[in-house]
Amino acid sequence: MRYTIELGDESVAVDVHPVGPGRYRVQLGDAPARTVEAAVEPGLVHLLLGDRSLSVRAGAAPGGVDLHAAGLRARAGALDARAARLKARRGGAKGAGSDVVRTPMPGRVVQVMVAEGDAVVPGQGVVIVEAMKMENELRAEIAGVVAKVHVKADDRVEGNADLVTLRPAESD
Amino acid sequence: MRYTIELGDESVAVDVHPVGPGRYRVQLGDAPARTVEAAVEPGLVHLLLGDRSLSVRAGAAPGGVDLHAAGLRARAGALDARAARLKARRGGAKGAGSDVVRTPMPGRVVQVMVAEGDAVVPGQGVVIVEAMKMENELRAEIAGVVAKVHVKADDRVEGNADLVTLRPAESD
Amino acid sequence: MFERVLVANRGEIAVRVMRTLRDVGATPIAIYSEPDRHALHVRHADVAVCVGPEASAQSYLNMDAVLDAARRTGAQAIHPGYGFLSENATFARRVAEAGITWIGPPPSAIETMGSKLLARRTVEAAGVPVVPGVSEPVRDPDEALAIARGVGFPVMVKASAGGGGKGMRLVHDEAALSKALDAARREAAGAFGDDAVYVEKFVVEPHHVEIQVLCDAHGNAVYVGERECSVQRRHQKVVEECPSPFIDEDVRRAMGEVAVAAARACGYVGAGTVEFLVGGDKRFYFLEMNTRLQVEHPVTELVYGVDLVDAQLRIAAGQPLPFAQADLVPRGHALECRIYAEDPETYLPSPGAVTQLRWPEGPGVRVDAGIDGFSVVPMAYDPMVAKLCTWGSDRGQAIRRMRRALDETVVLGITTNVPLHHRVLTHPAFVAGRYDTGLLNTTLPAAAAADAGWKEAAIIAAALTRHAEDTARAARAPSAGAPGSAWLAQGRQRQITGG
Amino acid sequence: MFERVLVANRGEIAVRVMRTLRDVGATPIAIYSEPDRHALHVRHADVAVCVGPEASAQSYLNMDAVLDAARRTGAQAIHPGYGFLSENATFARRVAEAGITWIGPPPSAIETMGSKLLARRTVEAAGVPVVPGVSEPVRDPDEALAIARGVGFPVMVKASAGGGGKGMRLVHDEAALSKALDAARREAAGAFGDDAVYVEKFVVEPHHVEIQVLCDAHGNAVYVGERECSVQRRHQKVVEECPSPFIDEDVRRAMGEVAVAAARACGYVGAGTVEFLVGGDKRFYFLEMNTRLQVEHPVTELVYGVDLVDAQLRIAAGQPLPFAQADLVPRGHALECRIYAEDPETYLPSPGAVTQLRWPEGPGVRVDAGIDGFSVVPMAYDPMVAKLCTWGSDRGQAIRRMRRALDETVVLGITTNVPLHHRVLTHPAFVAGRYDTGLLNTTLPAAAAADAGWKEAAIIAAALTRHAEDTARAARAPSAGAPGSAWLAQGRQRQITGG
Repeated sequence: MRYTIELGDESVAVDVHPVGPGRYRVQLGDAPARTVEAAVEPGLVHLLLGDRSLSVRAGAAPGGVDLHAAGLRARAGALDARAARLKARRGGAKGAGSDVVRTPMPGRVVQVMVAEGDAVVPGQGVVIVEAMKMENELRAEIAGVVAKVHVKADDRVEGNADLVTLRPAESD
Repeated sequence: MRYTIELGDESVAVDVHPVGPGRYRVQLGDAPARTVEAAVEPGLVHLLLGDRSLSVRAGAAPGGVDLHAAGLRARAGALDARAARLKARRGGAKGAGSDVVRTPMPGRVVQVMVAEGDAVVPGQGVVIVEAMKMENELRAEIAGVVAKVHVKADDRVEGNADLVTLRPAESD
Repeated sequence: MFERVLVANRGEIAVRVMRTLRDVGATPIAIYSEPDRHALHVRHADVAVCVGPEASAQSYLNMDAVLDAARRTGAQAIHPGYGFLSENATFARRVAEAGITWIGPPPSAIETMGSKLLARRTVEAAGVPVVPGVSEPVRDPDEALAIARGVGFPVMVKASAGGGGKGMRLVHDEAALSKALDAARREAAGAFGDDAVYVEKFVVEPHHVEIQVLCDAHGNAVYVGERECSVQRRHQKVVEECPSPFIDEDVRRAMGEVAVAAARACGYVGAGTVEFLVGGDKRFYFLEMNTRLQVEHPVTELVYGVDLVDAQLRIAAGQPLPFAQADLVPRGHALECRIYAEDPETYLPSPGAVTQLRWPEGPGVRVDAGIDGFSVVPMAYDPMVAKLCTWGSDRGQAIRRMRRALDETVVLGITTNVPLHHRVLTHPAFVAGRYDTGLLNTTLPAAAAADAGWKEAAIIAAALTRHAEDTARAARAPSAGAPGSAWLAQGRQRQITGG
Repeated sequence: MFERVLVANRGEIAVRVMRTLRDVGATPIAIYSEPDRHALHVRHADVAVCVGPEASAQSYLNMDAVLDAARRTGAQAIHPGYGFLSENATFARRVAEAGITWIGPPPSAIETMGSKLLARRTVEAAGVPVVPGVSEPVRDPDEALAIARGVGFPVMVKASAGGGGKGMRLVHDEAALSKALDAARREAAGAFGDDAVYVEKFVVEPHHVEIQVLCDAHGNAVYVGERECSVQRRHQKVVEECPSPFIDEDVRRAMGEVAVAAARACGYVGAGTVEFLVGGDKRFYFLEMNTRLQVEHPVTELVYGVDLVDAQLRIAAGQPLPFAQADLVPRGHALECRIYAEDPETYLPSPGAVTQLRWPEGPGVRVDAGIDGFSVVPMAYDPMVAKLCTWGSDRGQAIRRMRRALDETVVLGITTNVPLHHRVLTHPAFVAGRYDTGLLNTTLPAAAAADAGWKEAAIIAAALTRHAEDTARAARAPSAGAPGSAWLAQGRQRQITGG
């Protein structure tokens, strides 16, 4: 089986072939295939790679797998071969910042600091959302003009909700 | 839905009807039906029964559910209505002790202390099984005569394996 | 002692108080808002009463509902924890009027210390040094500006009823003052129902050091050492330690005696904390007194070998303090890392369902958690989900044990500030014990880069997890197993097939 | 200090040693038998080497394989834990010959103290009191009978190379002697590869009290208090405490000084334990010296504020002891409950897969576990899966905290002795601190009967679990969720739909 794993900026093709109980041939990209002894349970993967012992905790996450290893955390997108091809066809290049300011967490809108037509600079606060008893200023990632404000004061918003859409200042 | 729950010597019919998110009408036997607020997850059931807060941890176990509540442990058999009827038809009366001496855990037979034809009394050791670095003497539960010895010294045995079958001394 | 005690709080502090209640043989009674009905603190209680919907004002701050719950369940006493109603004199009074013991100081002491201005006047009269340049609540931006110009920028805008960093803003220049006043007022109104704020001089390179005091109803009062709380983000404490690496034995004694004097000045009974600002010259100024248990109380417990909640219960039951000043001898060093459900870089909160959880174990580790692997962290309440403490025979061992404890900690599903703690605990200034409240504004060490081996492991783990899922889906024919097993086996569908 | 240390052990002690290795900045290296390849101790290490199949003799006791593993991974030192090769002088010698540091006493001290007979002769010569009536290994039942008649029944049959209760039998009369000899010989041969046994007088109502000693390579030696280990089943310790509720300050000092004399008599360097039998008259007799870390070492660590593994590492690295006798001041009281995978009534072992696990948290609790929620407990090794310790400012608080800790503990899948601990901790004799090694042979308090409410809760929980399974099965259409999520969601298929 071939999977495409996206970790940070990298995208790696991984071939997985079970070769015995708790034993797999694993090939990452063009590197030589290796035999791995692994315990794979919901929540834990323990790997014996040569003399190295590596434990990775895994949790379900939107669009992939939350991983925790050696005190570090990462989110991996896991695609099977077909999904990877589809995604590649659609093109995956990301811009330098989003033209939509979103709230990462649910909360209550305390204040909208911009109006449609306002010019904003990167890092400028546009909306204050209160969550977990703290006010959090959400900021523009790019320079531009406010095209649309999606919320008003006292609105309850869900995590990942759009707050403000910007028209980029210049898209070269 | 009706389930029959066996806990210790008791067997209780339980009717369960979801009446809302995390809310159930539950009726135990002939007692009046009650509304229970419950979180039901693999491994945990938390109940709000009136003002009482009751947490029960649950684990998969052969033939039922291992339960842990308030420092106490129990194994519950859970049958649906059809299985309960079948079991009732087969008859469920248990004797005062088993005529087969079994090992509850896997291990290695160290010594067989009886031979076929030997008379045994309740509590008499019949086989020694070593497991987890300790010798464990397994005992007859009833008085009788050894009908069959299933193992010999140095055998590896699985958990719940038959060691010795007895012919009860008198079955009045 | 009490047989039934209601804990008027939620999260880790409710769980922590309930543990000591069990230790003294008392039955813990929980209250909960609707979305908290299956929260960990409710599961730790034998008796639990719903006090209202999600909004704190209608549930955890709803005095009528909390008092009703206490009466209905036969509670003999109420422990308020920290936050919520813990520093509300009206509530303390109503508890007493209902014939229930209030596990906290007298309402009059809460009132005196609850108003920062009255507190300052009271302790000043008792000869306790205070921060220069403070005054009455400001009425408008102009008045604030006049005060700020008087003491000189930078200044601190603070909520009169405040605490815990809420309603607090550091202002560097005149231009920023008006906006800061608005924000502080809004936060103060939301958090305390009182938007009064005042302006004081901001001491540069300040240390936040606080003294734990205990006073019984028989006139005995002791100080139980200090806590260094200078690692702060957004004016909220992140890492605390005992003893402070900054002060010495003489300063400790002087601060302790002043703290006891401050407590006596307001007729204090119970456990309380006197907070000081300490300058680089080791001169210290009274900041405020928190008339309740502090989040960071465990570091004191670890170093002084006392249970402060147990002491609170004894004092509330009218017993004399079980120890004298001379009995309180510090041993070793303790650290606390507050685990917040928030992004370690942006400090944005991260509520949600916990999908994987593991707390550290072993020598020198103490965990006080408000969540377990079955928890959902709601967005309506404080983001602190647990406190991680370590003890060591010296500061170095406590730090190294904390790094190990953080390494062992796994929380998935929500984002936590564990990586921030890692960076603090490897910061040269922190390791050297030479830091002030500006630490988190300085450049922290970069997060340890994952070496190639770990990255490879993460990629393989993701692929194997996906593969296991595909295999399990293919095999998902109804099993012939025992009834009840399939659901439960989901919690543990073993794939360890070797051996 | 060392940078890479191999831990030649498994289970909780390997994990515990690795924690201190991380605390001193050393990389822990694990060894494992084939079925242990994904065991917790392997997951706690960065480097791990397979040393053979399941049978200990071919893996954890396989000196060649363990030494190869150490060489191959560049280990500078080997920590043997307890059990396995920890008291094997040949191995200690071979480690040193391989140019690797042995974290343990000199082979000659292991040899002297490893032979109970030689040990007794050595310490007797140093003026240490010994149990009356002991002699050479017995050759046959007749010789044993003669000795037993000489000292009078009851007598103890003990393995010469023994320890940990293995190869030990209490014999009340002549009729039982022969069978007991056979069983003890078999167990001794299996456990130690040596079937020599001897017979000694059994002291009636004895206390088992042991002294922790630490000796460095520079001639410094201290005792670190005592541990009371009289709660035993099958001659194996179950609950330990520090300090002993039975002895007083004078006896403690006398025993401590004798213990140091015993250690000096064999040229001891490292951490060791001198075990004594103490009679009702508080006279004490040398039993044996364990030339390694003890299972119950954490109670000493909690009361004396030291890390004994850290001390072992320092001593092995040639450093002087970091403390003098006068620095070792006890504070409060600590208890340890050994969590065995065994039936609490029959003591029959219970290996298997853990399906649910929760360890206690909060004030005064320390957990040293060898398993987590992903573990399988193999049948080939010792049944101890964890140690639960509590500390309290006095014995009563330590006991109450332990009861709470036991209440919070959940282990499903395997059977544990947690209920036995509950009964010990509520036993009036134990609570009063008046018990001897016969405690577990007396009638224990009945297990607390589940009240009707809890029984009802268990029944409802079983039905709701079954119902959730039926509902989940019905809904098991392939979800439109993200790839990878279904498998992981099995670990956490939430049913909390309220709020």
